[in-house]
Amino acid sequence: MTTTPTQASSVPSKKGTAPGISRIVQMPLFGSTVALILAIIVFSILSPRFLTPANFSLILQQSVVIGILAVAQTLIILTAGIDLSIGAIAVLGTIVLAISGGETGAIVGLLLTLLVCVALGSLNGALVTLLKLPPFIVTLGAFTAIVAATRLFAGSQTFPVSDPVLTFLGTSFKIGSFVTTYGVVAMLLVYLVVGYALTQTAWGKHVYAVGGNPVAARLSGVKSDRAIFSVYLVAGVIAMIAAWAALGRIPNADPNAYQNANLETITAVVIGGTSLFGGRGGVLGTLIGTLIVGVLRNGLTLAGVDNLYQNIATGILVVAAVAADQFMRRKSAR
Amino acid sequence: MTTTPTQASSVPSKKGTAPGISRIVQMPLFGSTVALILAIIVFSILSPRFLTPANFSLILQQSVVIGILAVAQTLIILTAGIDLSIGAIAVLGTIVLAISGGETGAIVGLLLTLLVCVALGSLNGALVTLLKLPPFIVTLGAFTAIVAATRLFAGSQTFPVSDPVLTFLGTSFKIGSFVTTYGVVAMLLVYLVVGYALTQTAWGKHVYAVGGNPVAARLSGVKSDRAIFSVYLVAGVIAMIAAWAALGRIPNADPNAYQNANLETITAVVIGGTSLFGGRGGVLGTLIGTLIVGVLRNGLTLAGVDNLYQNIATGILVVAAVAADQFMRRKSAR
Amino acid sequence: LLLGTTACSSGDSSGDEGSGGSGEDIKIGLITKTDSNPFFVKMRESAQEAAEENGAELIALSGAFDGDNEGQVAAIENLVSQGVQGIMITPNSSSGILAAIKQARDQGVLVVALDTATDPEDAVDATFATDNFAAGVAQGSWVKASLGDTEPKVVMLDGTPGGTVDTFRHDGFLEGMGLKEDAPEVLGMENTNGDQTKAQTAMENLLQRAPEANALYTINEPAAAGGFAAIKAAGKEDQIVIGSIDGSCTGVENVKNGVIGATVMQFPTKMASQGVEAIVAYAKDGTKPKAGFNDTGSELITDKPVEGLPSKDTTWGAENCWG
Amino acid sequence: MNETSAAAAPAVGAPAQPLALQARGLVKRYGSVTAINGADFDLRSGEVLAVIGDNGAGKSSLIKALAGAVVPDEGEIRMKGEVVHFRNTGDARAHGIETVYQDLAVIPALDIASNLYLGREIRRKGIMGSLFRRLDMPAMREEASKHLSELKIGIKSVNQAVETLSGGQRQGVAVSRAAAFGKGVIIMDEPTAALGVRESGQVIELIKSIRDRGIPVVLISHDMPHVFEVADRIHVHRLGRRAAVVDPKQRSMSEVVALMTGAERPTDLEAAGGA
Amino acid sequence: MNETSAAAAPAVGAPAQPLALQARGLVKRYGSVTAINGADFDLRSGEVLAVIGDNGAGKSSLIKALAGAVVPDEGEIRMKGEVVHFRNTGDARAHGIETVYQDLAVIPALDIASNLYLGREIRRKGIMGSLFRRLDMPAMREEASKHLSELKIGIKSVNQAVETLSGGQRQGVAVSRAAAFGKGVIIMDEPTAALGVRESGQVIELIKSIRDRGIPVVLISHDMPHVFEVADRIHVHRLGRRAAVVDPKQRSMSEVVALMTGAERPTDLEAAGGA
Ligand SMILES: Nc1ncnc2c1ncn2[C@@H]1O[C@H](COP(=O)(O)OP(=O)(O)OP(=O)(O)O)[C@@H](O)[C@H]1O
Ligand SMILES: Nc1ncnc2c1ncn2[C@@H]1O[C@H](COP(=O)(O)OP(=O)(O)OP(=O)(O)O)[C@@H](O)[C@H]1O
Ligand SMILES: [Mg+2]
Ligand SMILES: [Mg+2]
Repeated sequence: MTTTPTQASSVPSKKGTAPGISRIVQMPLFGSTVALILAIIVFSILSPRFLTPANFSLILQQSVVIGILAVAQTLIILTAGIDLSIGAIAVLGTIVLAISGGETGAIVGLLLTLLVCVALGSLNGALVTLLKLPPFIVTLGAFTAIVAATRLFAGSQTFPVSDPVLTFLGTSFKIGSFVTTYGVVAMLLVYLVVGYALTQTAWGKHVYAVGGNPVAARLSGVKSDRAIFSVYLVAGVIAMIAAWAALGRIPNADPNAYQNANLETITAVVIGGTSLFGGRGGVLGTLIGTLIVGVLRNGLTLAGVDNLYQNIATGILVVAAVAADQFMRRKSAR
Repeated sequence: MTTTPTQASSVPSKKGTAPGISRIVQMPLFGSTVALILAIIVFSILSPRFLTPANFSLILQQSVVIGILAVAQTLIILTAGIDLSIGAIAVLGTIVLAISGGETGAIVGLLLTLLVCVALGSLNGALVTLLKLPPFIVTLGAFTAIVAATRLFAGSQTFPVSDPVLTFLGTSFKIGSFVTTYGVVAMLLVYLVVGYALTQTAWGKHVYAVGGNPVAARLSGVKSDRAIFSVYLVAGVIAMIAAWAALGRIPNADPNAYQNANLETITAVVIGGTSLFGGRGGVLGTLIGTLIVGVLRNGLTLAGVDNLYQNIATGILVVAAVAADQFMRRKSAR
Repeated sequence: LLLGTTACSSGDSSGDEGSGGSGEDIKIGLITKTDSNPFFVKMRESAQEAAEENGAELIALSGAFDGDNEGQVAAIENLVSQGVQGIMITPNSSSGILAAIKQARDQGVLVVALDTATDPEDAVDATFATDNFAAGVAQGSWVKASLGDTEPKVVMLDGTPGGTVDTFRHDGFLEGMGLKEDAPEVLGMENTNGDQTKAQTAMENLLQRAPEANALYTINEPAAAGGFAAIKAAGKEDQIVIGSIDGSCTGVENVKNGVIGATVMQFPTKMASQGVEAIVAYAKDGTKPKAGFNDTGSELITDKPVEGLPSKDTTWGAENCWG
Repeated sequence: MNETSAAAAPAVGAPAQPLALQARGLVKRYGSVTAINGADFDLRSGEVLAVIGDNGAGKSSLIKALAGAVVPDEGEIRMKGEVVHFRNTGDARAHGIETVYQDLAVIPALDIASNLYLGREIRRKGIMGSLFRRLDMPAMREEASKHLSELKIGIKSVNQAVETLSGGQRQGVAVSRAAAFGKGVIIMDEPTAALGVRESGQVIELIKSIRDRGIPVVLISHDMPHVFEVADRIHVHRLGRRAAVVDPKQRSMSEVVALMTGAERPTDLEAAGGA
Repeated sequence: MNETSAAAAPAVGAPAQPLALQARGLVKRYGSVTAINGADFDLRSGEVLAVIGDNGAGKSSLIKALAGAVVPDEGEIRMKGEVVHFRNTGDARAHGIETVYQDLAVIPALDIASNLYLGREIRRKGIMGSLFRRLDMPAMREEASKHLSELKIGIKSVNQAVETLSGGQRQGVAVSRAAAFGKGVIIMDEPTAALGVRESGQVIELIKSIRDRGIPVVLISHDMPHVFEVADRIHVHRLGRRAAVVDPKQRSMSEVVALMTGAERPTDLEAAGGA
């Protein structure tokens, strides 16, 4: 495209081995997509109820909260960080939303929740950027403290909500014969917006840069601290959306909910091919990762597999999915 | 020491600012050691019962199992990996040890447990090295599968043990007026042996090399896969020791014990200054990290802080400990 | 024991008549709080046996941890999608999953609660459970009676903060002791998640802080065992009265050995088998079980009975224990 | 000692062209190592200043201080006579200082165009750019190819990730970036180290053309023929500080090398910063 | 094509010295980029062979294949006539091939001595070494200082972490390592790129002394004066393969540069691998 042929020093390969296919196979998401499709095919064979619109709608709905939180996790992992507190922030968000929404009305409640979530995300970001603390420690500390604070704040109670605005993301609607909820739409929107921001804006480039090579990013004049801080702040916003979606899904704020959210979101991110060392990956992979986990749980239940065996199977299948991904990429790449 | 002064191009600093002190302050463990000492001083003031030999003995005993497992975690993190399954392997180990020790005698039981733990560690290592899968995914899969398998294997039961060999590491003895257990001795031995191996043997250099720069390690002719595999295998051995120590502490093998071991060991490692990106750190820091966590928990209870407030305080103090470390290092270093 | 409760229904040949709308095999879902607690493991095993005797298929699911509402809701949804006729559930929080339960019932699935009631109780078709508050009262009354005139100095090894059952037992115990939540006689509380290791560490630290304690509340028997280990190490076995709840065979054994003073036995096998029978009956001809709270009972087990408090000894306990 | 040299400077540096960038008494310590040990520096407008010195003499550390990548412990930096404080590279960039670092400072996983425009991306025109902040990737790619093609380093596509490039090609990317954006001062730390004969020649031509555009260039290089071909003055760095500033027309290569290694002593004028 | 060149090779390469290392028809593809495109290679015993070529010509890829760092997709490698298969750098090392990589391959956080001895550590004598596998750090440090002092790159202490070294000092460490341990063949990929004039000169002297010890050296360099000073033969690499092998005594620098860029065509003999 840019260089003149006389001095092209890297020689284009003789197109003997179809390079189109090898390029597709090399795409970062090819492996995980294949794993997802394979899982869908296998479960369709195992259970006739699996491949129905209603069941698909179910899988999507079950993925909403973790799926949304996993976007925040992706952003933070892209900067070579990790967020152990994101689930705890969202849970506190549900409590704040349920209580304040009941007392001050839904809109003020939503704003208040946004404020709390963003404040906590920003606190993480400030500790990471200003004090240069490892994100693992910062968010672990935040996790421990927030979980305890949530329980103190909530007492031992749970808080049911009924306001239609607060449960709006649980409301279902039809597209043709496919029933789904606004929560699913919200999740897809979050993926779309963050995906756009990561690939189409300067902010996205900076997020990749600070994760990929922090020293080089700094030397290149990227405002590293600003990029990193912004990511934790955005994570707070996303946690608030997840909290709202959680009340849509279960209209009862419970301080004990979503204790595994950290591990589940990180799993979705890693299955989706984003590197824990930062700088490589993206949200589309995370969406696929989230769906793989959702499909496994739903499919195994439909196939009549008990919980303990399900766990064993899930453990093995997750490893297998990532192995398939690696295998296909390596075969064509090196 | 080696170059002639005429061509020394990096100029030794004019010893105006006492370089001895700045060198001590720069030492990687200085900050965390200070944090530990500070915590001890504060709690001694808050509670007269804190600074007693008996209470110290208690803190050590409470740290044994996590402290031992944290050594394995340190090794794996040094290679830029992470082990989410180490706790699950140790728990399975306690069950195997309790059952087989009862049926075949303690010695055979210990050997069998060693076999099981090493086999599982090696399986992790094989998946990481042969299939080049991310350690996070491999050990997460292993964790899920092993926990479920342990529960299936154990049924709903716990397995009390009484054989003095199996509970040996819980036996206490006196040094002067200080009462402690063989488990504490075993823990310190594990730290000593692994510390020696890391700093004094070729194997240790290779562990640091593959974690610090995997490509360079490979190009330098380090057998990277062998080094990485060996670390997972050693983690299996350490898990077996931890399982033995766990039966010493609580002579009742319970499939539900130590569910938070992953997070606790990783926390100890990170507080101890080992980098989650591999290649930097060591076991001495991990020991200090383990003790910091143990001192906080014990000290806060003695100070009469309620459970939930304890968690909030722990969260904040852990961050503060690492912040102190960073602060002191940065002040003198850059 | 088991046979006694299941015999009546096993006479009928299962699932052949068009009941619950279809001629398919009867499928029953069981959703416990976790798959780790021995109590729920026993419940699962009993349900499995009862289902087999009735020619039904049981799919056992659970949340991942105490409080995993999302996991339980997903389990309900997936079971309904799978086409079960009935679901037995030990709800994590008594009100958290009502919407999902309602959806299941709207689709004609019979939902019964086991072990923990929902709030309101009529959110499910029936409840088979221990009255945990009463069980807590029994533990508290026994401890108080055992202390006699000594002024109580209580420490408490709680379960998970916010858990419904945990709260009932805790409150019941204090009621039985005649104490208020913030009474000065309560010297300390620690959360143990019902885990023996955590309980031991918590008790060790509590004893450093409150060496004068003379009464110990425990959420369950593993917590009691952990607490006892710490007490024994401190040489205070004779100073502290330990009460507990559960009635597992290990627990009863511990009562016998003097590790625990008294425990309150519950009957998970009863809950499971009665739940399975209710669903099988519904699947066959649409009969619904008796609505509301069906107390499966509890029994104080101790070898040191006190006046005015009905109890059974450990021999009876060993015959009737679970796990 | 800082005081004296700072005071002496204007008298020595002033006569010829005005000073574009100036430093006095810079010090930077790393623990017990002093990488910059009271270094002075003068860059005149419109000149090519070569900085040479032994390995470990502190050349990279010096220019990092000038580029904001390292904050010196002591000393001051002036641009066009004004004292400036660079807390980070962004500050220096804002003053028009662009730098090619010895270790290149590229992001391996990002494509070439994104690397070139990192930190100064071009947004789309209109609402897509102002409101939705969408990048104008086509424009950036086109510009990037244009800049790169000047160096003729045989890069096929600016969509390639930098990590797939050869060592020399990476260096070419870093040089192009500095050349494209430097408005005030361009600093190049061994820009031709990994480059081939032809490519090196092109970088030297590029440096000349930058100077001809009126932008002063600081060139760190170990390649004496290049230095003598392009430099207007040569700053000799030794043991963490400026040992001399020499005129390449008055000194031979071997004399300069001798100065560099300390085998020969500079004249008083040279030691004071040249004429 | 591999067949013909493989068949032709012995006839061309054989006359002079015996061949130490040889390759025929090597191919290495990265996705759509072919980094090595049917490259041949001949290194004779006791010679210094320079490999030159444009940036991105595939020089580093070629020597990585020879050093076991990259496994070629096609083609064969022979040592002293025997076909060898290097699956990793350890295999090549076992055959006595030591390499200085362009990107240096050092572990930043480890000290210099540990880096030098990485993968071939010295253990203590006696039971401490055999049973307890204790390293003999004092011996390694002493040896390391000795090797490094030959290059005079001004390193204060071999206990320093490599990450605290200047670019040139790091390169010095990598060169010392290869020189110290190479027994069969030593390959250096641009070993003087970051080095100062004096240090570069020392590396060239080092190369000569290695050759004088009878060990053949492959030198990749863009520095033509160096190449012409030290090379016995020059391998010109172009577009992923060997374009010619020329005799530096028969060709001038500018002719060789012209060959490298394709501006001039090699003679038939040169194109076939030289005499
Ligand atoms: N891992 C890789 N993935 C993709 N392409 C690669 C990879 N390694 C090398 N290449 C490509 O192969 C070609 C040859 O690279 P190589 O590093 O061998 O060149 P070189 O001759 O050493 O160049 P230089 O003189 O700049 O070091 C280049 O076009 C480079 O982009
Ligand atoms: N981050 C650091 N920590 C410790 N020492 C450092 C650091 N950076 C540089 N040094 C030391 O400062 C001295 C000067 O390094 P610098 O990189 O400035 O040299 P240089 O003149 O650029 O050398 P070269 O020509 O080899 O690139 C060296 O001795 C180096 O070891
Ligand atoms: Mg330098
Ligand atoms: Mg190269």
